[in-house]
Amino acid sequence: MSDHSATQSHGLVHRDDEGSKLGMWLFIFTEILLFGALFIVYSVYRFKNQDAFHAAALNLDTVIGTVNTVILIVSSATIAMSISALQQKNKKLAITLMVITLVLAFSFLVNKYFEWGAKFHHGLYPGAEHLMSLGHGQNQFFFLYFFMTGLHAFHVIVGMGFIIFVMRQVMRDELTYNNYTRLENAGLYWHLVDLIWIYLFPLFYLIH
Amino acid sequence: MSHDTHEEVHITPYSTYIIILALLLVLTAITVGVTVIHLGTFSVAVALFVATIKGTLVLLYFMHLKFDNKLFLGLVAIVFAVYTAVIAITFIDYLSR
Amino acid sequence: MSETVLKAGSAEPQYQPSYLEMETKHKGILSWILATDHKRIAQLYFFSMMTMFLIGALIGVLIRIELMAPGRTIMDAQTYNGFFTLHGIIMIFMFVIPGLPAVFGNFVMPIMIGAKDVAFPRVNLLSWYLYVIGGIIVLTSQFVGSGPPDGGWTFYAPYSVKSAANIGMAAMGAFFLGFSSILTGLNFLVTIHRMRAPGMSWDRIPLFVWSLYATGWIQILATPVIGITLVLIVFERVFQLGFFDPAFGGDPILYQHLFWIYSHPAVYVMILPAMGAISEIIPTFAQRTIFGYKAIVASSLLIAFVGYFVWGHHMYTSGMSDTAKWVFSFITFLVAIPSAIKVFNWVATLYKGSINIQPPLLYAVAFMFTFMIGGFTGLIIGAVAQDIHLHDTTFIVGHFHYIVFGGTGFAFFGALHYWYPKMYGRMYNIKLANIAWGLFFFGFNVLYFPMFVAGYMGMPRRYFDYLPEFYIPNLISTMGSWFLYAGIILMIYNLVKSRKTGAIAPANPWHGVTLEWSIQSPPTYENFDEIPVVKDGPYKFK
Amino acid sequence: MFNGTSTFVEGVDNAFLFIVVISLILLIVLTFLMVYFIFRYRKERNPVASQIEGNVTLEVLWTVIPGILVLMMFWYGWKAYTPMREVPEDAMVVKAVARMWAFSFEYDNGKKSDKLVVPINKPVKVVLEATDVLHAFYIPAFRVKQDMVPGNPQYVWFSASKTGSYDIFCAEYCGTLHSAMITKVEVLEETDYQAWYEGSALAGDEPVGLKLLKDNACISCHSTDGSQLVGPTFKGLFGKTHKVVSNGVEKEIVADDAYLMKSITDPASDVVVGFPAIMQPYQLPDSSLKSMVEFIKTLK
Repeated sequence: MSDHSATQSHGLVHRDDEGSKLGMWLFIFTEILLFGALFIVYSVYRFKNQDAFHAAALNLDTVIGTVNTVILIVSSATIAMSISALQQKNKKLAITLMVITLVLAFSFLVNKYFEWGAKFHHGLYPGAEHLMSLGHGQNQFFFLYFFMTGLHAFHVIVGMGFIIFVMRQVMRDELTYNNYTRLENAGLYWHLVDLIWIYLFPLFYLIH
Repeated sequence: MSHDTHEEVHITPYSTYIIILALLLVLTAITVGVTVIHLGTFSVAVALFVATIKGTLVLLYFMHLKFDNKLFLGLVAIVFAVYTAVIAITFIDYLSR
Repeated sequence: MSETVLKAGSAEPQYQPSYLEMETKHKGILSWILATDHKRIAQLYFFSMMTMFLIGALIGVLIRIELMAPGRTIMDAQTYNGFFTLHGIIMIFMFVIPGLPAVFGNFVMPIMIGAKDVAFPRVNLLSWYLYVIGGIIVLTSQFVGSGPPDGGWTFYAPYSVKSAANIGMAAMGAFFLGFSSILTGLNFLVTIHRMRAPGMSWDRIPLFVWSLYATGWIQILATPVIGITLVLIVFERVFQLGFFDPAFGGDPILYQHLFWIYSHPAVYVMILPAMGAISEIIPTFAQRTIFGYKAIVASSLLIAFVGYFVWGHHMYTSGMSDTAKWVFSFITFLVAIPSAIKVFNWVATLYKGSINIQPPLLYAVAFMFTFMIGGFTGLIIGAVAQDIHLHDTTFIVGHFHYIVFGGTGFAFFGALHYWYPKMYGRMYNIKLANIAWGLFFFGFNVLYFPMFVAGYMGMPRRYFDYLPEFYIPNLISTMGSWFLYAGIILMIYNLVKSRKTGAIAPANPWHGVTLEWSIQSPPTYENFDEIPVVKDGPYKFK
Repeated sequence: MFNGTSTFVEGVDNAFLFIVVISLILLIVLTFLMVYFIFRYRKERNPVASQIEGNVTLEVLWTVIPGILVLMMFWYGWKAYTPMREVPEDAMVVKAVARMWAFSFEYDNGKKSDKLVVPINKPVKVVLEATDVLHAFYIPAFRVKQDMVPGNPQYVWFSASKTGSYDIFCAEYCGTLHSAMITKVEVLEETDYQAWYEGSALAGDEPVGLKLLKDNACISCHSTDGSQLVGPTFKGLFGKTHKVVSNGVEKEIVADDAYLMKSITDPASDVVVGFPAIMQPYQLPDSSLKSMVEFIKTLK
């Protein structure tokens, strides 16, 4: 959103950092409500099928879940620190921190890939005979698991794209110590990805 | 444009981020740890409570709500309040069926 | 009368090239479809939306002809089911929801707050593209796949999951339209927060802008819910994930909760900007300040807020718990109060005015009348007992047409007649406009009032065929639709013709005092040579 | 027009009247004021407007008074509703099953019917089930309506106070023939009802197969006279060769006993070309399947 701030409009000399940040926040609100709707679906079905959800959750790998949680939290800290670095005119450190963030994000996806792969291997995917035989409640759990973590992974990819985009601009000195709102916005988006995972993690991996 | 006040730029020191990061990691360890102890129905409540603390830390420090324009803090509070109310009202139906 | 109005306009300053003639780096059609100017984007919306409206209205007339008499009249049952679905999707998602914000919000809102454009002009253009893509997907869904979608614009599960018709594609189209709506809301909120002219404090914002502000919040906070719900429906159809289908343990009532969590606030997305437009028209034509500015602002915000928590009144018969019915019915009646406050204030604004009877005012009066009927019938079905009887009957159809067509529709066309001189720098034929209004208003009431009667008698909605006892009200309705359509055609003829041949309009034909009347008609590219400094509230007539 | 046909009519109609009367008064007063002001204060008669910015007393008044009125409306509406949920202990129970596009009713003694037959002045609880999609059970004359949700049984109850025959509609959109999903509720005197309940008097001397086809709503999609409905007609069906799609492959099949029975229990396996694959599977005893097929054979 923020990449089209009022800066370019009609070539007016006016840059509204607060405005583009507000735009980003509003966009984040829509994302929160987007996942919010899914959390409502989740809560209702969990409420209706408590035991099945517990049984199904045992199939999830808590270790991978925890590792991914740590990865996202650390990456959130690194992207936040890169803003401080840029503000202090330390361009090199800022870029390094962004690269670390991207590496962490990528390893999150790699973990996700193996985790999903294992589920498919065990016949725990929508439409699989094994899953179908487990009853409605477990089905609901896995439908929601795939849909919600899948949508979250999609946000991870978008967030990575956003970070790469601003990283290039930092490299070209288009974003500097007195013009860093776009980096802040990329950071805000990345924290949103983290924020959602903070809720996804206990709701899917930690029901015992 | 009417209120373009150039506030002083707030630069969060790295140490703040490191402390928050450490707190988040500790809280993650706690949630994972708690699942080992069987708390029954409370386990959901505990998990969500800890998640909310973590979320609040992320919002306040990583997302700068504590230092930014207070407007953002207010809006975030309203949005979460509205969302909580929506869940609560939805559950009025499910809890009383 | 029109002559005196025209001459009374303030002396013309030197005319500058308007936004219609401006030079950009693109030429011809490209200078339009790649425009970032809020006024050009408003025009893009206006033309695409009127096209959709005419298609939707034509389908409406065909539906009415089919229902003119019991039995098959001009089409078979499945065609009819496809038609009422398409009519609903087009009118709701492509006309009344985006209507006033995307056209008039885009055109006058930045001018009203003294800005040169919206906050994110390119996002604004992107919204229009999403709108067009959504529209194209919905229209395409009629011709590809396994038959035109049926089941209505509500996509109720599990029918929408099981139906062989092409519902997934239509739902995808609606998803894009929702995204377009979110971006418009986001853009307007940032614009209103950040781009007001110096001195334009929150208590000096025109009421139309206030209503767009309240609307923007609903668009942002409610639309994502339906977006993701429709995606779930699509996934359920394509990948057989059982989210809502009871065959997989899904809960169809949960779908209805999610659907109405969006779609009830969406009703306020439709009606709030309409109320805002009426709040502009009435003071201008009464030549006096609005009665109770603060009360109207507060009621807009209250409607937006409380309106978020009443969705369950669409679900009294769905199998929801009785406690939930009590809660929803109670909050529903509370939300009636701010709407009533607005009507009282509008009527009070006419008191001791100096009233200039012109087409926009006529539309405003028609709006208030139909909106009151829509509101009062809303009270009837807000009460649980009556709703049990009236839900899913034509009473509901009558009620929401009184609100969204009689309300939003009349306000849209009122706003069009009000700002037309500003948009094109031309006047339309007032006499013709009055006649069109008369046909429109008469036809509207003849069309929709009998639905209350048929509904109370027990005729369910979405019926292709009906028992003979419902014949008379249906026949009257159908005849009303012809008058209504004639009125629309006459109105459009008048406006299209005047676009080229109408008298040149002065900057301020109606003696309005909000900022858009202080600049030339049509406005220049960046609206203001110099950003004005606002020193007073919005409706200070001398 | 339906005065006093069920226990709820009075309550619902009185609450309706209460709201309508208040609304009409407000509508007339406000419309009159609006039109009167427009003419009384039009430009020619009142060239200079008075700039009145508002009046706090008025604002308070027209917030509080409508506030009280709407709360009264809410209360009347709720009070008229509560009796609909309080089923008397002695209510007789009938099960209503909805499927595309017909209702069928099952009684305690296993009797099945495509009409709802009830005795006068006796509380009847109708348990509502749906097999495929949402339907709604709606008797306008009795002021009752309830969605029928698959997998989630609902109920309504009523006590009819006048003999006669009243419409039952499906009020929730359910597909192509939604508007044809209509049947009747017959309110009989107690003795007539008993006679009906114990005998098969009203059913007439139909063949068993035809009765089964009716009870299971087959004939709402498959005609017996050759006319084209949603599914293939039964007339002349038996023994002919049909083009069908099985697992996405087109092939030809002869409509014999086995094919017809399979089409009832597992309709999705071989779908006749040109018809939508929307039929739900039916679980019926073999004897019923046989009688149905026997009857279809007779439709040449």
